[in-house]
Amino acid sequence: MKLIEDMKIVKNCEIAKNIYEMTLTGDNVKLMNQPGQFVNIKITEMSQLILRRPISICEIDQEKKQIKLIYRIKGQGTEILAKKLPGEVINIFGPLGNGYPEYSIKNHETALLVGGGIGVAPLYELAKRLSRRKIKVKSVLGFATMTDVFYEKEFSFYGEVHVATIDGSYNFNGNVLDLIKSKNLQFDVIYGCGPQAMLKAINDEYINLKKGYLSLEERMACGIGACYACVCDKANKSTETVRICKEGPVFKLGEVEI
Amino acid sequence: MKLIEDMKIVKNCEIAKNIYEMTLTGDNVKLMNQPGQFVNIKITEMSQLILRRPISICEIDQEKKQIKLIYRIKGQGTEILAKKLPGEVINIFGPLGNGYPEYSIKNHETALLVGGGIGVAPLYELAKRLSRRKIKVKSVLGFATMTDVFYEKEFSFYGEVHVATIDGSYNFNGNVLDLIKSKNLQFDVIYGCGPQAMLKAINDEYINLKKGYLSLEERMACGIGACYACVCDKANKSTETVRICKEGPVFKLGEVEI
Amino acid sequence: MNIKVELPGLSLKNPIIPASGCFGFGREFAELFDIEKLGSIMIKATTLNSRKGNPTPRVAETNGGMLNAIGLQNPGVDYIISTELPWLSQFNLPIIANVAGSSVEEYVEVAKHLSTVDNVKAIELNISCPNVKEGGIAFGTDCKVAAHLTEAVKRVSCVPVYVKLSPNVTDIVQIAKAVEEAGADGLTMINTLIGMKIDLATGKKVLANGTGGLSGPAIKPISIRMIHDVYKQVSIPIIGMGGIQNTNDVLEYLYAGAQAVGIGTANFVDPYICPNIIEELPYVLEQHGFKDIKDAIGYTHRVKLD
Amino acid sequence: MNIKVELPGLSLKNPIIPASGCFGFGREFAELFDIEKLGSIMIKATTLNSRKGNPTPRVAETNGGMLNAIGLQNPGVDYIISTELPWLSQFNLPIIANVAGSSVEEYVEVAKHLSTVDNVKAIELNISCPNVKEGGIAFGTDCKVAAHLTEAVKRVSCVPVYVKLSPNVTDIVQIAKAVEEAGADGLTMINTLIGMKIDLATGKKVLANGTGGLSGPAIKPISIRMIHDVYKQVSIPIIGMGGIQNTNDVLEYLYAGAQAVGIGTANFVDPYICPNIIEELPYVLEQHGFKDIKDAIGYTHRVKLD
Ligand SMILES: Cc1cc2nc3c(=O)[nH]c(=O)nc-3n(C[C@H](O)[C@H](O)[C@H](O)COP(=O)(O)OP(=O)(O)OC[C@H]3O[C@@H](n4cnc5c(N)ncnc54)[C@H](O)[C@@H]3O)c2cc1C
Ligand SMILES: Cc1cc2nc3c(=O)[nH]c(=O)nc-3n(C[C@H](O)[C@H](O)[C@H](O)COP(=O)(O)OP(=O)(O)OC[C@H]3O[C@@H](n4cnc5c(N)ncnc54)[C@H](O)[C@@H]3O)c2cc1C
Ligand SMILES: Cc1cc2nc3c(=O)[nH]c(=O)nc-3n(C[C@H](O)[C@H](O)[C@H](O)COP(=O)(O)O)c2cc1C
Ligand SMILES: Cc1cc2nc3c(=O)[nH]c(=O)nc-3n(C[C@H](O)[C@H](O)[C@H](O)COP(=O)(O)O)c2cc1C
Ligand code: FES
Ligand code: FES
Repeated sequence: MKLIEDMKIVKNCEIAKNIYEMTLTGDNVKLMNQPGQFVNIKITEMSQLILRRPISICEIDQEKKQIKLIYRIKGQGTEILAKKLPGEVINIFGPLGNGYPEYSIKNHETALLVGGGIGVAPLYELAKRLSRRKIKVKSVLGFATMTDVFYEKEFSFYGEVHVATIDGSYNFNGNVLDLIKSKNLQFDVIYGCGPQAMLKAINDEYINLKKGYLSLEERMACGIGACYACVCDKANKSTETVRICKEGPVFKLGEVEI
Repeated sequence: MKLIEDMKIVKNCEIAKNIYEMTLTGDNVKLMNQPGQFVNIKITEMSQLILRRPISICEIDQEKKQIKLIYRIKGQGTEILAKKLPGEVINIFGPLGNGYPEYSIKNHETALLVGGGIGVAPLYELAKRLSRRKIKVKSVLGFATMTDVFYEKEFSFYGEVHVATIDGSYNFNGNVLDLIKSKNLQFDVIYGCGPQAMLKAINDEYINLKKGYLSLEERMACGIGACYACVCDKANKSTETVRICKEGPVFKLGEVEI
Repeated sequence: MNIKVELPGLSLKNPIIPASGCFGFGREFAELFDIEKLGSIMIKATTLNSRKGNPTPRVAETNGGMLNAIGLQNPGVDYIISTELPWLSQFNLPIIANVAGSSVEEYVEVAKHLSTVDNVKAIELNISCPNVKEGGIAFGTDCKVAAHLTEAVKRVSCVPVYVKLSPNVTDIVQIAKAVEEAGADGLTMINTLIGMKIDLATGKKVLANGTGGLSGPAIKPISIRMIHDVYKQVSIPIIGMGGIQNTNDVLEYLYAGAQAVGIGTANFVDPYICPNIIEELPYVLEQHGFKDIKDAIGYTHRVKLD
Repeated sequence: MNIKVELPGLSLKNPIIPASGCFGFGREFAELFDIEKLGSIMIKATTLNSRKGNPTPRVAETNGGMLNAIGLQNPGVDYIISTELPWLSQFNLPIIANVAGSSVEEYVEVAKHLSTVDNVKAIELNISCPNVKEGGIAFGTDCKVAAHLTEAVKRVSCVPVYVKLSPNVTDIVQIAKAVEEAGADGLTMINTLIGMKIDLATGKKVLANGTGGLSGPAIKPISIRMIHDVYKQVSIPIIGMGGIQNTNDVLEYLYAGAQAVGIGTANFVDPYICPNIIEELPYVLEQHGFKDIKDAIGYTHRVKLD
C-alpha cells in the first residue's frame, strides 16, 4: 500500500479568522492511528509551489474513513488550499513522523494539553483518545486575539478548557504559561504544540519537574528523514541532531534544544 | 480600454478528434472586427506554462459579445485549455495582428479559401463576411484523415465546400492543392492558412498568377512585435524581416519567404 | 511615499524599467498604456550596422522561464538615432541605451553616437548576450576584457555607463569589481543564463540557434544572490533584474541591494505589468513599514539577525 | 526494451539513480518501495569526520525549484562504512558513494576507504557543493584544482571515479576536459546553482546559511545545455541530473548525452517518482521509436537537421 493518496475533500471551511478546517476521506486513513502525526500535502500542480506542505492531523475517524486538518492561511500554499472545494482531491503523503505516545500517561494521571495558535490542532485527537481512556484532560488554548480562537467547545467535550489571549480580548489575558500559573493548574504530563517561544518556555519551566511532550516545526522538504532539512540539536549534545520529520515532530520534554 | 480581459467561457467542446471549439464572451469582443486576427491566451497561472498561447479568432458575434476559437490539443497548454469548463474565465490578450483584408476582393470576384488542419479556423469569419457581401466563396478544407474533419457543414452555409484527406479516408484523396487542380477550381483571390508546407506550395503555385493572402505561424513570446521572436524574411530581401505577430499573421502572396 | 530614485545620469520617477530586448523601442507598448509612466526604458540592443539576428524558432518555454535566442536583431545605430530615439523623445522619459558589438571598436562607436542623443541618459553595455557567435558574452566573462571595454567606452561616452553583467561566470563579484575600477558608473544584472531545450518528438533542439538565454522567475534566486554579493563589494549602484513578476519581487530586489529594477519576460506574460507594479509599489513599501524607497534599498544588508 | 546501461564500474539494470543528498542512505525510501528496483543509489555526501551541517532553516522554495543549504551533514566515513553500507548490502544494488571534503587529503582519505567497500561500485567526487564555507565548490571552479584532486583520488580509489561538476562556472567544458585528462572515469552533472531568497516580512535571508543550492525543474535547461556541450567534447560517460520530474525529462537528458540520470528534488515532490519512472521508461522509449536505450543516448547529436 502506498503512503500517498489522492484524498477527497469532504468539507473545507473557515472556523476562525484565516483558520480553516478541512475534512478529507480516503483509504489511507486506516494507516493513521496516532495523535500528533502529520501529512505532507501537494497542494497544487503549479510549479511555483513545488514543495509539499506539512500539516498536522487534527482528528481521525476510522469509521467514516475521514481525517480533519486545521490550517492557517500563511502564504500562497495555504491560500490555495483554502479555496479548494468539497469533491476535489488533493495528494496526501502520510501519516508521517511520530506523534504523542498515547500510553505515556497512566490511567489515573492528569494530562495538560497546551496549544498555541494553530498548534491547538494536533492536540485534539490526543484529547479524544486520552479521555476515551478516562484520563483527566485539561486543555489550555492560547491565541493572539479573540478572532483567532477556535475549538474551545470541541476540547470541552473532553475536559476543562482554558483560553488565553495575548491581548486579553477573550477570557484570560496573557500567554498560556501565565494562565497555567495564575490558575495554578495541576497535572502530571504536559503535551504542547505551538510557536517555538511557547515550546521553549514550557520546556524551560517543566524540564525537571514534569513528564511532557512537545511537537516541533521546521521547514521541510522530504518529510521522511531523507534530506536532513529539518534537524534540530539534541539537548546537551551539540554534535547530535534529530530530524523533526522522522524522529519527531513530537519529542520528550528536555530531549531536544529548542 | 485594456486589450486584455478575463473572458468567460460559454462553451468548450470537442468537435473532431482532439479538436476543440471554445466560445468566449467579454467586452473586448467589440474590439475584434477583422477575420484572421489572433488572441494570446494565458492558459493557466502555473509557472511551468509561462508564455501565452496564440490562437486565431475563428468567429466573431458582436451581438452576443462572443468569439469562437478552434484549437487542437498539441501540448500541455492546449490540453489544459480543453479541460476548462463553461463559467470559468481565461485571460485573453487581443485582438492582435493584422488579419485578412476584407476589401481585398471585389464584389463580383470569387474567393478561394484554403485551410489545412487547424488552419481552417481563421478562414471561417472570413467566409462569413465575404458571403455577406455576396462574394462567391469556395472553400477547400484539407485534413490528414477523416476523424480530423471539422466545419465542413459550417463552411457550406457560405458557398461550395471541398474536403480533401491525405489518406483518402474522406472525400478527395490528396492534399488541398491536388484537389484544387484536379477539380479545376476557378477563383480570383486565394486565402490560405495551414501548415507551412501547404502555404509554401500555394505561394509557389500562385505567386505570379493570383492575388492572395496567407496566414503564417511562428513561436511567439510577446505577440505584439516587441520581442522579435516571430520574424520571417521578406521575399527577395534577405536583410529585411517582418514580425508575424505584428505585421502579420496574414501576408500577401509573395510578400514573405515561406 | 517617495519612489523616486536618483542614479548616475538618471532621475527616475520610479524604479521600474522595462529590460532591454523585452520592450523593443517602446512603440508597441505605447499602444497599450502611457509609457511616460515608466521610470525609464532600456531599449533593444543596438549594434553598428543592422543585424538580422538568428533563425527561428527563437523562443522556447521552460519550467518557470523561457529561452530566447533573438541574436541582437536591430536596425543599427543610425536608424535608431534617426528614427527610434526621436520618436521616444516625445515622452518625458530618460532612455537607457543598450549597446552591443562584436569588437571593442564597435561598442565604442555605437556608444559614442548614442550617448550624444538628447534623451539617452545612460549607456547599458551589453557584455553578456549569450546569443551571438562572436562578441556578446565573450566580453562579460573575463575581468580584463570587461574592464578594457568599459574603459574604452567610458572614454567616449557623454553619459554614464552601466555595465550589464553575465551570470554565466564563476565569480561575478570579480567582474563587477573590475568594471567598477575601469570606471563603470553602475551595473545592471543579470542577463540570461545559457540554456537549451530539446524537442522530444524530433530529438532536435527547439531553438534554431541551439542554445538560448534563460530568463523568467526560474532565475530569480540566482540573480538575487549575485546582486546581494556584488552589493557588498562594490559601491556603484545596481539595477537588478531576472524573473520579476510582481511588486513583491521588486521589493526582494530592493532588499538585496538593487536601486532600480528591469522587467523583462514578465512583459510578455502581462503587457500591463510595468504600470501595474508602478501603481502598487508605494502601497507595498508602506505595508512593509517604509517611508521612502531609499530605506528599502539594501535592507537585507542592514537588518539585524537575531 | 533494453534499459540496462553499462558504465565504468556500474552495471545498471536501469539508468535511474536517486541523486546524492536527496535519498539519504536509502533507509527512508526503503520503507516506501523496493529500492532494489533502482539502477543505483548516490548516497549522501561523506566526509572524514561526522559533520553537523548548517543551522536551520536549510531549505526554501523558489519558482520551479528549491534552495538547500544542508551543509554536508553526515555521520562520517567510519559510521557509513560500518553501518550504512552494510545495511545497503542486503540489496542487489551497486552504490555510488558521494565524497566530500575540505582538503585534498580529506577527499583522498574518504575515497580510499569507501572504495574498498564491496557494494561501492563507484566514487562520485563532490567538488561542487555550494553550501560549505571551505572546500566543496572551491574544488570545482578551477581546472587545475579539479584536475589535481581527481588525480589524487584516482591514485587511491579501487573503483571508477566520477566527478560531479558545478554549474557555477564560466566554462564547464574546460573543467570537464581537465578532470577527464586527470583520469576521471565519468562525470555527473550538474550540482546546484548558488541562489538566495529573502523573506519579505523580515528582510532576512530565508536560509540561515544565506545562500543555498538551487535545484529542481527551474535549472533543467541549464543542465541540458551543459551536458550537451560537455558530451561533444569529452569521451567519458555522463550521468545527468537537474530538475528531472518525469520520464520525458529523462528522455531529454538521454538525448542531450547522459547515459544515466540522477533524480534529486523530485523525490521530495513524489517519493515514488523513481520506481514510477523506471516502470514508464521502456514505454516512453518505445513510443519514440527506440529499440534499445543506447539508441536514445546522445540522439540529439546524431539527428539530422533539415
Ligand atoms: C510537522 C509540521 C506540522 C504542521 N502542522 C500545521 C498545522 O496543523 N496547521 C497549520 O496551519 N500549519 C502547520 N504547519 C505549518 C505549515 O506547514 C506552514 O504554515 C505551511 O507550510 C505554509 O505554507 P504556505 O505556502 O502557506 O506559506 P509560505 O510561507 O508561502 O511557504 C513557503 C515555504 O515555507 C514553508 N513554511 C512556511 N512556514 C512554515 C512553518 N511554520 N513550518 C514549516 N514550514 C514552513 C512551506 O512549507 C513552504 O515550503 C506545520 C508544520 C510542520 C513542520
Ligand atoms: C498566430 C497564430 C495563430 C494560431 N492559431 C491557432 C488556432 O487557431 N488553433 C490552434 O490549435 N493553434 C493555433 N496556433 C498554434 C498554437 O499557438 C499552438 O498549437 C499552441 O501554442 C501549442 O501550445 P501547447 O502548450 O499545447 O503546446 P506545447 O508544444 O507544449 O507548447 C510549448 C510552446 O511552444 C509554442 N508552440 C507550440 N507549437 C506552436 C505553433 N505551432 N505555433 C506557435 N507556437 C507554438 C507554444 O505557444 C508554447 O510556447 C496558432 C499559432 C500562431 C502563431
Ligand atoms: C526576448 C528577450 C530578448 C532580450 N534581449 C536583450 C538585449 O537585446 N540586450 C540585453 O542586454 N538583454 C536582453 N535580454 C535580457 C533581459 O534584458 C533581462 O536581462 C533578462 O531577460 C532577465 O530578466 P527577466 O527574467 O525579467 O526577463 C533579453 C531577454 C529576452 C527574454
Ligand atoms: C536537499 C539536497 C541535498 C543535496 N545534497 C547533496 C550532496 O550531499 N552531495 C551532492 O553531490 N549533491 C547534493 N545535492 C545536489 C543533488 O544531488 C543534485 O545534483 C541537484 O539537486 C540537481 O538535481 P535535482 O534538480 O533533481 O534536485 C543535494 C540536493 C538537494 C536538493
Ligand atoms: S524534511 Fe527531509 S529530513 Fe526532515
Ligand atoms: S512574438 Fe514578440 S515580436 Fe512577435
